[in-house]
This record gives sequence, C-alpha cells and structure tokens, in this order.
Amino acid sequence: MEVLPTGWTRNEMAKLAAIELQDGFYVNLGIGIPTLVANHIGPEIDVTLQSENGMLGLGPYPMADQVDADIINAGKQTITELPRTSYCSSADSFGMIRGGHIQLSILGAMEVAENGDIANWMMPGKMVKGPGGAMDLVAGVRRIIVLMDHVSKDGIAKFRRSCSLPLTGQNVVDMVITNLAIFERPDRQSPFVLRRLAPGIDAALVADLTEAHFER
Amino acid sequence: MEVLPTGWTRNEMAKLAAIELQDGFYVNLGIGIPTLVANHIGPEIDVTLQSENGMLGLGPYPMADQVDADIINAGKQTITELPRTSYCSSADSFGMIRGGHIQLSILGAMEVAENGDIANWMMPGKMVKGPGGAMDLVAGVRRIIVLMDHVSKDGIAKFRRSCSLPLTGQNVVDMVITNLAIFERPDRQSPFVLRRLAPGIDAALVADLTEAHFER
Amino acid sequence: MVQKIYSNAVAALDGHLIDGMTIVAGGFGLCGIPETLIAAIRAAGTRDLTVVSNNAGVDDFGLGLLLRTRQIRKMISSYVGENREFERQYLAGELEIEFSPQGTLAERMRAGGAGIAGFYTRTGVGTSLAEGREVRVFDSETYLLERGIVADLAIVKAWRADPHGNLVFRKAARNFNPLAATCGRVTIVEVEEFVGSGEIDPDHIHTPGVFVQRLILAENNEKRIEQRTIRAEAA
Amino acid sequence: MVQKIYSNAVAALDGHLIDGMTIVAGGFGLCGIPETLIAAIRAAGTRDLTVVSNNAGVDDFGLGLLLRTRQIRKMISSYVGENREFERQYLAGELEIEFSPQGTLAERMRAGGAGIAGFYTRTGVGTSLAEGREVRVFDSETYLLERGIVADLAIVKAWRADPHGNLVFRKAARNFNPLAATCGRVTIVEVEEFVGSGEIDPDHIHTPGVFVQRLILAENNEKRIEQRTIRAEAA
Repeated sequence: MEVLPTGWTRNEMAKLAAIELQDGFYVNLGIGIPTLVANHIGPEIDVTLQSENGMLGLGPYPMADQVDADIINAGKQTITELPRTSYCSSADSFGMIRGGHIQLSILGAMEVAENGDIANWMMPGKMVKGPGGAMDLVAGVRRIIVLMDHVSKDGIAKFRRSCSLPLTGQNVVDMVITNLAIFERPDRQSPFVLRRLAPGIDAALVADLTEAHFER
Repeated sequence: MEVLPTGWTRNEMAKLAAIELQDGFYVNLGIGIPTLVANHIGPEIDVTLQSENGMLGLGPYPMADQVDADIINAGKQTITELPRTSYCSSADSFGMIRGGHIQLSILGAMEVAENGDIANWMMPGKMVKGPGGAMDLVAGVRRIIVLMDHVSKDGIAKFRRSCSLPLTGQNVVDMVITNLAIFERPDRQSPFVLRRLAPGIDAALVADLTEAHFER
Repeated sequence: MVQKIYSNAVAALDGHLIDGMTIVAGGFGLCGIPETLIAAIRAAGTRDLTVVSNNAGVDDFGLGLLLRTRQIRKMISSYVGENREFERQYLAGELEIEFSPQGTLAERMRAGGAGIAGFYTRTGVGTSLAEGREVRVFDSETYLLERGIVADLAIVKAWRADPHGNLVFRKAARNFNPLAATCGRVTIVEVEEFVGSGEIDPDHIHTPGVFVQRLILAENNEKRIEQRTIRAEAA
Repeated sequence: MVQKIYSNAVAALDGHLIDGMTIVAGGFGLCGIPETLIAAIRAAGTRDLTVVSNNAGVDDFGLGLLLRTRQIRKMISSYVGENREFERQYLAGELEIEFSPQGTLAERMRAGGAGIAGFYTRTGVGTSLAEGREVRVFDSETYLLERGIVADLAIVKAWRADPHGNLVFRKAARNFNPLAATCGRVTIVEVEEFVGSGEIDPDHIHTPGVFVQRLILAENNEKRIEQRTIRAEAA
C-alpha cells in the first residue's frame, strides 16, 4: 500500500483555524483538535471563549492546586476563570448560541458534504451517545469551521457529495480545514473553493482524496 | 330613585379576600382594591407577594427617607424590600406566573361572566391603554379571585351571563367578591355558588342585581 | 482589548440610527429606562421609529420625549397609559400601536434574543389580542402562537458594567433590560457606574458581555418616580 | 414561617416518590449533580423512573447509580457516553432513551417551568431527531417544534440557600439546575450551605424561593471530576 503524504499536523491545523479568529469574537471550540486552537490565539486579538455548559470567558487549565470541580468546560475538563468570566444557566448559554451571538464555532466532524451538511454525532457501528450540544452549535453559531482528517482511517474521503452518516446539521459548514487542504465558501448558497494546500500536497492528490465537488 | 344598601366597604372586601390566603402562598395582588389585601395578612401566615415587574417578596411602602426609585411594584408605587426579597427579569417573573408557580392572584374587574370569563382591560368609551400583565396573570395563576363592585356606577350588573366588554381571559375566575356577596366555584367546570351575603343584604336583592346564573 | 466603552451617547449611537428602524428599550414605567440614550436619539432626530417597550413613558419623560417630537411611528407595548400626547397622536391616526400582553412581550424579546422563532402561551386565548394568531391545543389546553422579536438596536440601562460589557442591574430596574439586551442586533448600554475588569463576581453578572456592543456612562440619572407612595413613621 | 428545610433527604423525599414517575435532575456531566438526593432515591428503590437529565452519570457515580439498580426505565438526555452499564441495558432493550439536543433540552425545561407548551428552534432541522416533529418555516428559515417538559419531581444541587428557598449556584455547577428547579411539580434542593434570611443580596439570587418546596443540607459532596486537566507550573 502506498504511503500518503500526511500534510499538516493537528497542531498546524489548529493554528490555521486560529487565523480565522477576529478581534472581539466570541468563539465556541469543540472537543478534540478544536480545543488546541486556544493555544494559538495571539495576544494581539481579544477573543472570548464560550463553553455551552454555561461559562463565558474560559481560562487555561488550572495548576494542580487550583483545580475546582465547579469550573469545567463542555468537555468536562477542569479549567480556570479569567477577569472577564461569567456563568449562566444552560438555557441562557444556548440562548447565546441559538440567538447568533457567538461569531464562530470550530468543530470536529466525521463527514462534511459539499452542500455544507455535517455529520459528527453518530459513529458507524458504535452505540449512539447523543448529540450533546453539537446540533445546537451548528444550527445557531454564525460561522462554522470544521477541523478533520482528510480521509478516514480506512482511507475513505470525509469531504463528500453527501453525508453517509446521520446529520448533525444541514447546510451549516462554512470552512473545512483538513490535514491536506483548506476549503471555504463565501456564503451558504455557494460551492466550496479550495483555498490552500498543505506543504507537499498538490491539487490533484486532494481531488483524488475528496468526494465532494469543490471549485479551485 | 331607591337608595341601595352598600354592603361591605372596600376595606372589608379586601379583608374577606385575605381569608383566602394560605400559609406558604405566593400571591400577586392587582392594582386598586386588591392592593388593600396586603393590609389584612395576619402574622400567623407566611405569604410572599409577587409583583410582575420582577420583584418577589414585596415590603410595605417606604418611610419618606427610604424611597428608592429602583424599588417599585407593578403599580409603579415605591415600596420596600424584605429579608426574603429577590429580583428577576420580566421574562423570569412571568415564567413564575405563566408556569403556575403563583398560587393566587386577586384582581379588579369591570365584568365577570358566569362561565368565569373576565373583562378588565378595556374601559367602554375610553382609549385602550393595553392589558399590561392582566392577561398573563389570569391565564397563568392557579386561582383567580376578583374584587369588584356588584353593580357599575350606572347600576348595571357586573356579574353577567357573558361579558359585554373585550375579554382579558376565558374561564379563569374562581371566586368573585363584591360589596354585596361572595360567589365561588369548586373548579372551572362548575357553576358559581353564592357563598356569603354582606350584612343587611338578602339573596333576593343579590339575585336582582346579578345577571349571571349562580347556585345557592 | 476591544474597546466597548464610548465617550458619550452620540459617539455610541454613531452609525446605528436610521430612519424607519426598530428599537427595543428596557424599562418598566419610568424605572430602569435608558434616559441618556433616549435624549440622544431625540437630539439625533431619527424618524419613523418602531419602538418595542413595555410602556411609552409620560408626556415629558422617557419615551414620551420621542412621541412629542413625532419620531415614533409605531409602539409595541403592553400598556401605554399616563401619556396624553400618545393618546392624541393615536386618536389622530398618527401613531400605530401593537399591544402585547406584558409577559408575552417579555418572552418575545427573550425568544428573539435566543433564536426561538415562536412559542405557545395560554396568555390571551379567547381575547381580541388572539385575532389573527394561530391557536393550538396541547394536552387539552389551548395556546396562542407568539413570535420572537429582534430589533435593529437595543437601548438598555444597567447599574454597573465592566469593560467587557458584563452587566449588573439594580433591584426592580432590571425588568425588561436584560431581555432587550439580548434581542438587539446591536446593543448599547448606559450605566450608572463602571467597574474594572474582574471586579464583578462571575456569579453575580446578569447579562454577559457577549450581548453588549457599546457602553456609555449615563449622564441623565433623574430616575423619576411615577407613584411616590410612603407610609407614616408610626405605621 | 413555612418550614422548607428538612432534616435529611429521606424526610424531604417522603411522599414524593412513586414508581413510574418522571424526575428531572440538574447537573452537567458530574458537575452540580444532586448527589445526596440520588443516593436517597437509590435507597428508596423507586422503580420505572423516567429521568430527564443532560447526562446519565458514570457507572459508579451520579445517575449511573440508579441505572445499576435498574430503577430507570427511560432517560431523556443529550449525551449518555461514559457509562458502560447504560450501554449494556440499552443494547439489551432494558432501557429507553430519548435524545434531545443539549440546548433544546435546556429550553424544554425552561419552557415547561414557564408555562410555554412548545417553541420553534432551528436546532436539529434535517436530522434524525426531527423525525415525527412538526417543521415550520418562519421568515424563510426552517424550525422544529419542541415541547416543554414538566416533571413530577425536580432534584437540584445548589451552593447556598436561605430559609425561603432562594438559591445561589456556584460557577459552572449552575448549568441545568435553575431550569430543573422551575419544571418540577415539586422541587427538592440540596445545598452545600444554608445562610440566614436576608443574607443573600436580592440581586444575587439565581432561583427565587417560589420554585423551591423542600431543602436539605447535602451530605454527599464528593464532586467527582471527570477530566482532571492541569498545566505545568511553567506554562
């Protein structure tokens, strides 16, 4: 079996996603690779991270002696407060999300379709654990960026004509960052455009490993 | 013109209504005569008054030097706090009301119908000022007691077959206390029953001055 | 850090006032109303406004000031008493009014701010305010469909804010303010007092900064009382 | 004064546990869960429960304890990972699950508590969770109708309470607790600490006492952490 070029590392993908954060943004980062994005927010921009369990203004992980069981993010990880932090109920927290007050969410996915559909809550062949807040985030947040591997462990394209797995949301993805390339579209009526290739990756390879139609 | 017996005073009507307050009740008192009910809550029962502008636990009017523009009731009167007082938004306040968490509301009315309809927000021949919170109260509070004169200034019965004025709510009144009599019904499928007569008032007079059907 | 604090109301409103726009305002009666921002909108002369507010002020205070100058075309309110100029314009057909029951109005603001397009309430069933609205039975109770409200601009009065726009309201001046703050496409807040970053306990914040785009120090804090009721010393 | 404070969980739950009932519980993951009341329900052995809770605990903690004893017949939740016993019972057909997206679940509790029979949300449109639900277009956006939830009993964890039942939650342990408190026909709250009447600033109260029928001092305050993440001193 041929060895495929691996392209960007997960950390590099997170760094590329961090470029999309603008000064003053309120941002929700999903569990997994998206969490790494927080490490790449420069001091020159003012970004407030939101966690759907009712915390706005997430600080870094605590020192061992700072751990507080009542300060956790949506991944149930212990974190810390910042001077800007506020807490609210889950209903008020999802009011922010559903009401379009969060500018950007960066999420992982199992599949994204060329029409912007996303599938990230049901794993094939595994028990369904539930959508958590993913359906609310993709339906409510103004802009959705997906970070995912370009192909699955079995070599199957994850950016597809249509999702084969049950959907999390319909026509909600604005940008896809994989280890091989970045796809983006200016609005949700437009097709995705190939914006950038990882070092050592050419467009032909990306086309080979992508089922979705995209423009160049 | 014959002089009609006047029956109970407004203060006596308020005192009769106060009997309906039970220990532990959360109660919303409307503007006008219902406000007087607060003066008749004895120290032996624990009643918390709610005001729909977002105050739970209303205290008495302030001394002159205690007046605070930010502490008002729904009648826009200056009042005071109690040790139990809490404030909330108007949405949360009406959540209490609409969600059935307030046990009792005592309101004024222009008309009540024998089926429990109430009209108390549009005065005939006057400009419509709006329902305020009256429609929410009658629809949401578990038990509604109306305090009103038995007949209008023009001698027209206010407890009627059906309301002639625009409704505030349909089939929501549980008890009617007028200056002449008290009518009550055990549930909202039952007819009103004459429960009590004011001193010097007989049932025949009440029947004469009442358009509504009621049982004796 | 993004600068949310503006030097005054004119600067904060700059670029956000357009004839024909919809403005949602906090306040109940004259309690907790954004006096400074109302005065600035009056001075700006913006016209044909639709104003969503529980009340319409009195003749010479609150939103009554914008009625006097005929800047308001339509009010969405629950109660508009205590205002003769309102009555005159309404009877002359110069002003439109849409009544919403008070709790429904509060919930409509919250819904608009929270991405809820509509909701079912028992309030108003069988009344004239139900006309033209969908009626629906759930579990043998009848409900009305009411719609969320989103406004172009929200004007809000808070007690304290920090530079992030985290707000604390004071006592019954909270009322519609936190709801208005959520349902403006842009939310501008006047406060009685600024405090530093981190000075508000994160459990005491009523409105998180995500809802607030611009902040000013309130210059008008008359806080007029509608019904000054007092009791005697002996009572 | 009406006595809302009970001596312990058994006394507070007395008369309120019936086989087949619906219980709504606060908490997110293992954060802010009513540990003491869950233990008491386990000891009481009440069966065929429908439990509304964002999560289902872990195998040996939280609602996982009631799954182990097979007291739960159905869960209404947004996410039920981290629980092998749950998976076993579900795959064996012994346990029913109704998934609600997290924000929809929170709003359903709030709606039930606030007398809102149903509401329209964009969340879940076009997904399998929309099956059997009414779909409706408002302003060219598609929404789903979701229903409010009212439970027979709410079990809630708060940080502080006064004797009137006014509650304050602590940090992210607030989560679903104030919503659960509103949507129980009876609401029982366990707290870490009681304070005296008047000791909580009326502007700092998260849940007013009107929603709370019974209070106990929490005896179990393990507050287990699911993901203990720390950083090195130097970071």
